[in-house]
Amino acid sequence: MTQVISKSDLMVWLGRLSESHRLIAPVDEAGVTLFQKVSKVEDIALDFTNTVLSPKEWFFPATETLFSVEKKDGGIELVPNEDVEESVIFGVRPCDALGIALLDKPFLNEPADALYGRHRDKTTLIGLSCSEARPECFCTSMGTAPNDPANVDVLLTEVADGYIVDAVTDKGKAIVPQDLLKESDVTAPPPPSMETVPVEGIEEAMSQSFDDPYWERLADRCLHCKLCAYVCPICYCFDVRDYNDKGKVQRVRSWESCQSSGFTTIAGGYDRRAGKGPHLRQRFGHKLLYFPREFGSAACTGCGRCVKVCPVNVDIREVIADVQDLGGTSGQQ
Amino acid sequence: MAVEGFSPRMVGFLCNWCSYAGADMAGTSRMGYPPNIRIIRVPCSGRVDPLLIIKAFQQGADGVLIAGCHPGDCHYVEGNYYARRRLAVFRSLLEYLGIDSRRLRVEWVSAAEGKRFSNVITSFTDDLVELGPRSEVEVGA
Amino acid sequence: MKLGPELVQQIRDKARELLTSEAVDCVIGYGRATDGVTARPLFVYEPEKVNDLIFDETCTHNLVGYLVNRKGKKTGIVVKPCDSRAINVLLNEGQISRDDVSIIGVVCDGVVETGWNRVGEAKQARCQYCHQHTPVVYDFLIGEPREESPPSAEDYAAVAEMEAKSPEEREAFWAEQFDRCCRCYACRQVCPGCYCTECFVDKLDPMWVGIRIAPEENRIWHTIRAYHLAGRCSGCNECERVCPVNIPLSLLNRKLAKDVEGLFGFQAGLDDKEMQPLGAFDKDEKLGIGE
Amino acid sequence: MGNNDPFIPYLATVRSVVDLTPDVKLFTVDFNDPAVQESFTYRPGQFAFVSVFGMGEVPFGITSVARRNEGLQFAVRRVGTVTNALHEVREGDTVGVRGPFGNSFPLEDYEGKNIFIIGGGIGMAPLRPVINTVLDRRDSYGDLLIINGARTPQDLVFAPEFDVWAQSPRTKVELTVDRGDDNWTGRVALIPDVVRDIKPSSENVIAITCGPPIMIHFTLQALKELGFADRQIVTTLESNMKCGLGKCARCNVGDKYVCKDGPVFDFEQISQLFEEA
Repeated sequence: MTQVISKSDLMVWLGRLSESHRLIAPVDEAGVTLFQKVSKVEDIALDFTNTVLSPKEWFFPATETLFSVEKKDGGIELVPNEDVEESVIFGVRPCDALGIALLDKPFLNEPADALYGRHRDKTTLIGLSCSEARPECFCTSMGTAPNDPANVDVLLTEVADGYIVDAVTDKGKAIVPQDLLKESDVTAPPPPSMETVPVEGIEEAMSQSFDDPYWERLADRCLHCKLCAYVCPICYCFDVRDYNDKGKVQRVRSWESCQSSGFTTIAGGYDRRAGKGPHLRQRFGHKLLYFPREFGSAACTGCGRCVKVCPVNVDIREVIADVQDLGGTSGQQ
Repeated sequence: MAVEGFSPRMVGFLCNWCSYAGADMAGTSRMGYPPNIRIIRVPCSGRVDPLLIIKAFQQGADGVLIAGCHPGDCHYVEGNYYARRRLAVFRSLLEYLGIDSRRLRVEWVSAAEGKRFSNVITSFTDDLVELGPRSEVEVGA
Repeated sequence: MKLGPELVQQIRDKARELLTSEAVDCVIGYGRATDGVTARPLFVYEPEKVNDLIFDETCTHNLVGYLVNRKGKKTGIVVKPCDSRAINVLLNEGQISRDDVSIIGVVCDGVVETGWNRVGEAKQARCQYCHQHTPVVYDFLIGEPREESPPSAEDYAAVAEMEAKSPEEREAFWAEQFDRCCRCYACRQVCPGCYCTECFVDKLDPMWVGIRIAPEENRIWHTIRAYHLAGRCSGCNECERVCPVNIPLSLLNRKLAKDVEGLFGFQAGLDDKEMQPLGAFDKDEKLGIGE
Repeated sequence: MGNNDPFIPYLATVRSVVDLTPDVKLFTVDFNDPAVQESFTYRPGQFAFVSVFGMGEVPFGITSVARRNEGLQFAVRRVGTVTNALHEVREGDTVGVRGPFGNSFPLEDYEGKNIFIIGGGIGMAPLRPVINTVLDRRDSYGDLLIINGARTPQDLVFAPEFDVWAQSPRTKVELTVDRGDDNWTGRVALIPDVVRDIKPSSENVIAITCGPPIMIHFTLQALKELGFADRQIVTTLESNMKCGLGKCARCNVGDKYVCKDGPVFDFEQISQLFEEA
C-alpha cells in the first residue's frame, strides 16, 4: 500500500506550507520557469519538466551577505548573516536533489561553510519524480534516476489522480500532512528512459586526454560566458567583495565562473590559465577529474541544463563521449 | 508631485576649465544657490562616462548635472561636442528606462558665468523639488 | 531560409578551395548541433571536413565575433547579411583586417526561432524588420542578390509602444526584466561588438558596477551594455537569443538604433568607412543638449 | 573563525606600520581577543587573509616568526584596492585576519642542509620567516646564502635586516637590483644571472625561491643548469583566491588547491600538478 495525496489536497498542503514556511516552488515568468518564493499556491507551475536555474540558488544564492560590520562600544563587531528562514522547496527534481547533495561536499567539508550549512539545515526538500525525460536528460548515467528518492526529504510521484507521497527522511515526515493522505494500491508508473552517456572510466580518459588539441578546438566556438556555470546545479565558484553603502559595510559573496576572464589572474596581471583551451578545459577538468578525485563522484547530475542553454552547443555528453574516444584519434569539430 | 520638505540630492560633474571656474565665480561673487549639489570636478564634459551618471543615480542622486564649456570653447577643442552627442543618446535611454530625463541636466557654463551657474543650480533644484524624490533606491536589494 | 542543396554545396566548395589553396587556415561556418535539428558554429581546418558545413534556416548565430579571437590569422567566414554588417563595424573600428578575412556571404530571407532541440515555424522577429537580404560586404556570394525592401514605419513598432508607456510603467517593466538577470554575460560574450579586453563590468579595482547579482547593479550593467553598442549594434539579436531568462534586450538595442538613426541618420555597419556617430560630431548640430 | 564561521575574521589592532620601501609597508598586528592572541600560531610559509572592512580582504604570506613574539606581521605592497586601503591604515586601527592557511616550508626536513634563499621584490616577505627560523636554530642548518633582488635599491624590502643576517655565522647575503642609483655600489643584474655568477653547489642544499612569475621561471632554469634537482627547489605559489578553504574553486591547480595543499611546493610536485591543470 502506498500513501497518496490528491491534486487538490496537494494545493491545500502547499497552502499550509506557505504559511508555516518560506515556500519556494517553480513559477512561470516571462516564458521561463524559475524557483521562486511563492505566497499564492496558484502561482506554482506543476506542468514543468525542469526550471532554467537549479534550486542551488536557495542554498548558495547568486548574491548573499556573509557578514555585516557594525559599530559597537567604540569598536566594531562582525555580525554573521543569520537571516535564514525555515524553508520548503517544492518540485525539486531528483537530478537537482543530487546536485544539492554534491554541493554539500565542498561546502560542508571541514571547516564547513556556516551560511550554506544554515540554509541546508533550515530547508526541507519536496522532490517530484519526473514523468518525462527531456532530450538533454542523462541523469541515469550520473548515479540518480527520474524517481530517485535518495536526496530529498519527501518524494512525490504523479499518478492518475494525485501523487504518491514517500516521506524519506525525518525532516520529510515532519511536514507530511497525514490528514490529507489516503491509502491506495496504486503503483508508480515506470520512470522514463533516456540516453546513456559513457561516463565509466571518464577520470582516466580525462587524465589521458589532458594535453590533447581537442580542448583548443572545442574552445574555438566556446563564448566563455558563465551560462553553463550559472544554470549548473553544482558549479560553486564564487567571488567575495566588500561593500560600503552609505556607511553600511558588508562582505558579500556572489556567483562566479571559471570561464570569466581574469578568474585566475594575480596582482601584476599574470594568468596561469590564459588561453581559450585551458580555460574551457578547467570546466570539464573540475567536473570529471578533480572533483571526482577529491569527493569521489563527478560534479555533474545529468540535468542537461548546460546542454540546453549553451548558445553554441558545447554539449557535455558529446565532450564525455569524445574524451572517451580520444585514445587514437584526436581533434573534434 | 512635490513632497513636503523634500531636499533633492544632486551630483554635478563640472568641467575644470569653464564650469568649475564658473562655480567658483558664483562663490567668490557671493551669488547664492541651493546647497543641494555635490560637485565633482572633471577635466572635460567629454570625460563624463555615462557609467558615472547611472552610478550617481544608483547611489541615490535625485538629479545629475553635467556642465562644460560652451560649444566652440572646449579646452580640448572638441570634447564637449562628443559629450553633446553621447548625452543626447544617453538621456533618451534613461527616459526609456523610466528615469525622467529632466533629472539629467546638461548646461554650458563659462568661467565668467557665475550668475548663470547660480541660476542653473537654482532652476535645476526647483525642477527636482517639483519632480519629487526618486522612488527609494534600495542599493543592492 | 532553406538553401537548395546546390547552394550549400557552393559553400562547401568555396570553403574547400580556401583551405586547399591555403588562402585561409580555418573556415568558420555552421555545422549540425547535437540535437540533430539546429545549427552550431563550426570551425573547419581540414579540406576533407568541409562536408560538415551546413546552411539552413536554423543558422542564427552571428559568427563574426570569432574573428576578433583570430586577429592576424587568415580566416574564411560564412555570413548572413545581418552578420556582414558586424564585419563592417569591426573593420571600421580597426579590430580586424579586411585582408585576413575571406567572406562567404549568403543571401538570406530570414532565419527561424530556434532553441535547443526546437525549430520554430515563424521567422525571428528581427528578420521581420530586416531590410538587408544581400550581405553588405563579401568576397563570394551564395545565392542571387535580392532587391532590398524599403524601410517601414513598422520597423520600430515595439520601441514606439514602449515609449508610449508612462515613465512609471517603463521603470517597473525594466525592473522586472533586470531582476531576472543572473549576470551570466552570455549577451556580452556572444556580441561581435563587445570585444573589450576588459569590460567595464569586470573592472573590480575599484568596483564600478559591483559583483552583486541584484536589481540595481543589473540595471547598470544593462544600461551601459546597451549604450556602449549605440550606433554599433548591427541588429543580429544574438544577445536576446542567448539570454536564459528571456530579457528582451532587443527593446534596448532597437531603442538606441532608432535614436541614432533619428538623430544622426546612421545605421551601424552599412559600410566600413563612415565613423559611428558617437565617435564623431557636427559642430552646428542641435540635439536638445545644453540649449 | 568567530562563531565557527570560517569566513568571519578575527579582529586585530594594528600595533605598528613601518615603511619598508616607497610602496611596501610592514604591518604588525595584535588580536583583540586575548585568547586568540595566545593561541594563534603558524609556521613559515603559511598565509592569512587581511581585511580592511569595506574595502575587502587579500591573502598575504605571513612574514613574522610565531615564536619570536614580534606580533603577526605582513609586508604589503601597494597594488590594488585593498592594498591601497591597507596603506592608509594607521596604528590603532582595526583590521581583520583570517588564518593561518596552507602548508608551510618543511624546515625540519631541511635540517643539516645548506639553505639557499632567492627572493625577488615583495617575494622576500614569505622567505623572511624561513631566514629567521634558520638563524634562530643556526646550528641545525648548513650554510645560508640569501640572494635578494629588487627593481631599485629603494625597493629592497628588508634592507635594515640585511646586516643582521649577514653578520650571522655561515651566512652570506647577496643583493642585486635591476637599476642602480648614485649610491649603489652593489650588483646590477637579474637574479638568475646572479645565481649563475655565484654558482652555489647543488650538493646537500635546498633552494627556496619566491618572486614574480617571470623571475621564478628564469631562476628555475639557472638552478637546473647548476645541477639542482626539481625536488631541491621549493617555492610558494601565488594564486587568485577568495576563501583559503578549498571552496571558492579559484586557486585549484588540477585537483590540488594552492590554499590548502600549498602554497609551498617543490618543483617536482609542481611539474606533476601542472600535468593536469
